[in-house]
Amino acid sequence: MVRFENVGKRYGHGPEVLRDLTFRLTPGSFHFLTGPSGAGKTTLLKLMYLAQRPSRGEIEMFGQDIGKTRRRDLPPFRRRIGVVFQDFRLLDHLTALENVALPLRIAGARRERIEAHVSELLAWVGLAGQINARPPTLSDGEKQRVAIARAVIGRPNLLLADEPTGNIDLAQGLRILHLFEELNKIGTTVVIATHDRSLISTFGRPELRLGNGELTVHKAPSVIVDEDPGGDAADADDGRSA
Amino acid sequence: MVRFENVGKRYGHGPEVLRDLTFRLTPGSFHFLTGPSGAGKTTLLKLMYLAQRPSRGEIEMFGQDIGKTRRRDLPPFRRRIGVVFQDFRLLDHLTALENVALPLRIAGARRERIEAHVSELLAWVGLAGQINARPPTLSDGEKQRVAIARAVIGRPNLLLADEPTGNIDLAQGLRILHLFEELNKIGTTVVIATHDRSLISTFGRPELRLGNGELTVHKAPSVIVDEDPGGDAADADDGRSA
Amino acid sequence: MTPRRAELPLGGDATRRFIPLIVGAMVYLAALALAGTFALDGTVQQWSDSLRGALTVQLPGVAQDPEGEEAKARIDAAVGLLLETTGVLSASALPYAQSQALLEPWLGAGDLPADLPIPIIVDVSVDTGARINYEDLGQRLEEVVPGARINDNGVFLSRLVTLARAVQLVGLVVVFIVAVAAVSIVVFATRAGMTSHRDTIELLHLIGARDNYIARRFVTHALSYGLAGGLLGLALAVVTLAALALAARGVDQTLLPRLSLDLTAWVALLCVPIASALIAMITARVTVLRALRRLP
Amino acid sequence: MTPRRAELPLGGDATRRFIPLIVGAMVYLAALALAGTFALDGTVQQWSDSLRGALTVQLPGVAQDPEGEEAKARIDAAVGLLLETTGVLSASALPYAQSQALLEPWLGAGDLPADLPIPIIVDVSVDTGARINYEDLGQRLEEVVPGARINDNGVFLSRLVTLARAVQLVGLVVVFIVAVAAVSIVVFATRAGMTSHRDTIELLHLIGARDNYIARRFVTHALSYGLAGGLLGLALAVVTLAALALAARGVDQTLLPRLSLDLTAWVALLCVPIASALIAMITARVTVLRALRRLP
Ligand SMILES: Nc1ncnc2c1ncn2[C@@H]1O[C@H](COP(=O)(O)OP(=O)(O)OP(=O)(O)O)[C@@H](O)[C@H]1O
Ligand SMILES: Nc1ncnc2c1ncn2[C@@H]1O[C@H](COP(=O)(O)OP(=O)(O)OP(=O)(O)O)[C@@H](O)[C@H]1O
Ligand SMILES: [Mg+2]
Ligand SMILES: [Mg+2]
Repeated sequence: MVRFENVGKRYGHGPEVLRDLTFRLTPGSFHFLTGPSGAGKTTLLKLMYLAQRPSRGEIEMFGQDIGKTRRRDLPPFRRRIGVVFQDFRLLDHLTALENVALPLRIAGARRERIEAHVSELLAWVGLAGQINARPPTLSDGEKQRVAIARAVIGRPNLLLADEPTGNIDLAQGLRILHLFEELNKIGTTVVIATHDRSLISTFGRPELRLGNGELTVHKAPSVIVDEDPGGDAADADDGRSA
Repeated sequence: MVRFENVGKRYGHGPEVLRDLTFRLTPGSFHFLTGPSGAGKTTLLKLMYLAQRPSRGEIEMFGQDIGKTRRRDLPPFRRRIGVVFQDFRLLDHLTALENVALPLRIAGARRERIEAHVSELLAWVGLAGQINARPPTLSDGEKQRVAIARAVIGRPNLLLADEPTGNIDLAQGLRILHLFEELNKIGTTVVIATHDRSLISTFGRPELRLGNGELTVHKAPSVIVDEDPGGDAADADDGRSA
Repeated sequence: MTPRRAELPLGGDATRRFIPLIVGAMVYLAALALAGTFALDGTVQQWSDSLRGALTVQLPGVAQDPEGEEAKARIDAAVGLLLETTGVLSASALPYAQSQALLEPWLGAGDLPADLPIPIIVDVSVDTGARINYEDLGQRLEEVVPGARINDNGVFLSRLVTLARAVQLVGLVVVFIVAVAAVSIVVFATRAGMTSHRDTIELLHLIGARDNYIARRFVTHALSYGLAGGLLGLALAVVTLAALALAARGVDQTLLPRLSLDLTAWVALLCVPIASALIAMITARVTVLRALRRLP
Repeated sequence: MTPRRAELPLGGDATRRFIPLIVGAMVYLAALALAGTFALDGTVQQWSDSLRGALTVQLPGVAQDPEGEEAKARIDAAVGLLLETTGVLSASALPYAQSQALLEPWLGAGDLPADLPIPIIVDVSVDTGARINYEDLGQRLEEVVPGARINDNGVFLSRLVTLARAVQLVGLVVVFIVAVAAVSIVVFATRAGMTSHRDTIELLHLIGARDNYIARRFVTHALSYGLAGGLLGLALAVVTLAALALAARGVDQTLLPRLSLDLTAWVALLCVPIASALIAMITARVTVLRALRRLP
């Protein structure tokens, strides 16, 4: 699903934010990503959702070496990844429904199918009454839930969430995490960056911990930190990879 | 300092988000503002930092009826209020230092005085190494701390913070809250909207709780919820009001 | 110490490069149109002046007795008719010697044979405003003096004046349209600047900046590109006009516009970039302040 | 069911109102300049054609024997000299009857007295490209045939052609500058649109939209305002040209440009809005795709 090998990332001429990351995420795994502020959690997620290219090393997504993939072949990969951005990134001129429907629209789905599906999901995250509201008229917690709905609507193979519960209270946060677990059960690989220790302890999932640019794994049944970079990675491949 | 009387707020033709709020904040008080997502916390803060006008009722800030104040007389009031916005609102083209210096610059302070003062504060929030970094190159926790520094740099009479620790871990969150307490000790009135119950329990300050558009106070030695709107409000006035 | 950087980085990329260019183009076009209008003005004045004497009527001459009774009778009949016509201010025959002189280019100087019927030329001055029906007049003249002909040079010239005035009007329309376009561009650039810096503007407003403080940046920015574009456009226009003046050397004659501009015209041209700078500045200020007033 | 709304709401306020206006102004100016250039073209052609026969040399006539030996000698001397001059293509004297006819407007039809020295007219055709020194030629002619004069109508006309060509060149420069301004405007509008929707564009990119998908909105938007502005400008231009044609009625003569345009000119004018739409479209597409290529 995801394989990093000796990946390093620096911005411009700055210091390396991430150093020699080598790990694999097997399909259907569920991880928390933690680390102090500025440790590189968002940077790592950006590498995974193809918003940044690594400075060095090799990243394999869905069985394909991203470094060797041409720019115009990347969009199909991006469509298989759902992202909850730390700053939501909703489109202010579209309604909540239209925002959530966006990934389906870009993938060219039929409109009728979209509508029902999207409404249902918005109801699930507690926004049944705000289907036609625009983001500027939503509270931050509401925005965050719209962003979450948009990330999961396309049943992505990989779900990346950056601090998805930073603006909502614990009860609602748990509800969202249960939604992620449901997705995970039907095969989606999930990575959630968070500061919220109570969330981590409640769900008891393995934790990828970033610190000083390096990654350590805690309680990690489904992640393999690969000390031997030459190891066979085929077992980590997603059967559905294009 | 702050006095609300029968204040109601609705957006456009929507329902009333806030209903009949009547309360006073005495100078030098310290409150948490809580309530479920969408309860109106941000809306209440916006009324206080003069980004929204109430639909009805009367708001008095620094001893002056805001509803009767002309638009062009508002800027001096705004300069006495420090705000940590939920979405940071940093200027991407300015460095961290320049961002933090902005309130001083607008108030027309001398440049030399600004520099030293700002660098010191940035060091305090743990950003000594990122004084000349621009917001797009900062992690979200770092951005949040720049936003906090900008809110407190002018030693405001009133400090309003909207979820100021949503993107930083508990240790750093506590550090920030201690900074707020320091300011509070030298006279700043503080209101902090947050979901983080561990923060609230650690600091044991009174809690303004919003729900169904109404405000209730819990453990509130320094706030007076005024059941009798005709009550004398003079005692709540800030001595320094312009 | 870092240099003091602007809160509103308006000189960004697109504005810095394109707006002065566009404003320059507008100023160039306005300057050319103005110059054309001014150049025509001098000529039209000249034409109008010469129009007063340009209408001539030609009567058949009397061969052996060019200044006798017969010739006088013809002159009196024609002049009488002409003076009755509304729009005709005066009419009088040229002395014989002058009519003779008019033939010199054709027949050479020297004694003409006495049996040559030198035509009689009647000089008519008309009110340039009056719309005289020349065909009708010609017929009536033919009735009183058979063989009389109206020399329609004046008719031609009066129509030419109408046309030149129309061209001048088009020149002014062009100046007006260019001004409208320039204002639109400034409004658009200012709005675009405000849109792309809406977050910055809102923040500055929220932390207590006055409208004037925010508007000032937009205004100085507009002033600078208005002036830069204006000077660019004027420089181009001056080059073009100089080239035209060079090409026109030697053509400065009867019919064609004098292409050398007088002082007024040059002063007007110099005003164009100043006008563009002022227009840009004022437009930007109005646009920004109006938009800011929407904030609480 | 809500209607399908665009992800990129480009028709926002400022663009919707101002850009078509500005593009319209550009198209108007380009159309006028083009029309002027075309109108001049016809006239210049006419002038150039007439230039070939427009140079005439006038020799003093022989009074009693206009077609005798003496006249022949003068003609031969003058024609010989002319044919030796570089730039002169041909030279021949008009028959006596034709020279006589030329005087009719002045002297009326009818028998002229035999002792009138009707001048001899030599028709000269010159290479319009050659720069003939007419003063020098005049002096040399005077030497071989005393009293010979060059009719400098042709000189005047050839300078007029130079001037007209210069004006046409300015017309083309104007069209070019207007085109540059129009392209700048489109680039600026597109950039401004991209800046104010940078977040939207980045998001669309991140969730897997292709560059073409994003560019398409900008392209159709540019096409629409390019076309709208183009039609507006063309309509204005047609009205202006019609007004000018009205004013020019009756002036359509020898020297002045024919202001009625021919078919080619009309077709060219109709192409202007199409060109503006295409320019807008292509410029927008190039601008957007180039900017998008910077995203990973
Ligand atoms: N575009 C960039 N250019 C330069 N430096 C950057 C850029 N983005 C991030 N950084 C730096 O890289 C480091 C890691 O940033 P990142 O956003 O990945 O941290 P994070 O773990 O997500 O932190 P947080 O919990 O605060 O969101 C930070 O020190 C930050 O300043
Ligand atoms: N500009 C607006 N126009 C219309 N409705 C709005 C606007 N801003 C907020 N609302 C609505 O008002 C309600 C309260 O919003 P507010 O942002 O004050 O909530 P909050 O308590 O801050 O929530 P959160 O904890 O999620 O930030 C929400 O239901 C929201 O949809
Ligand atoms: Mg982060
Ligand atoms: Mg809020």
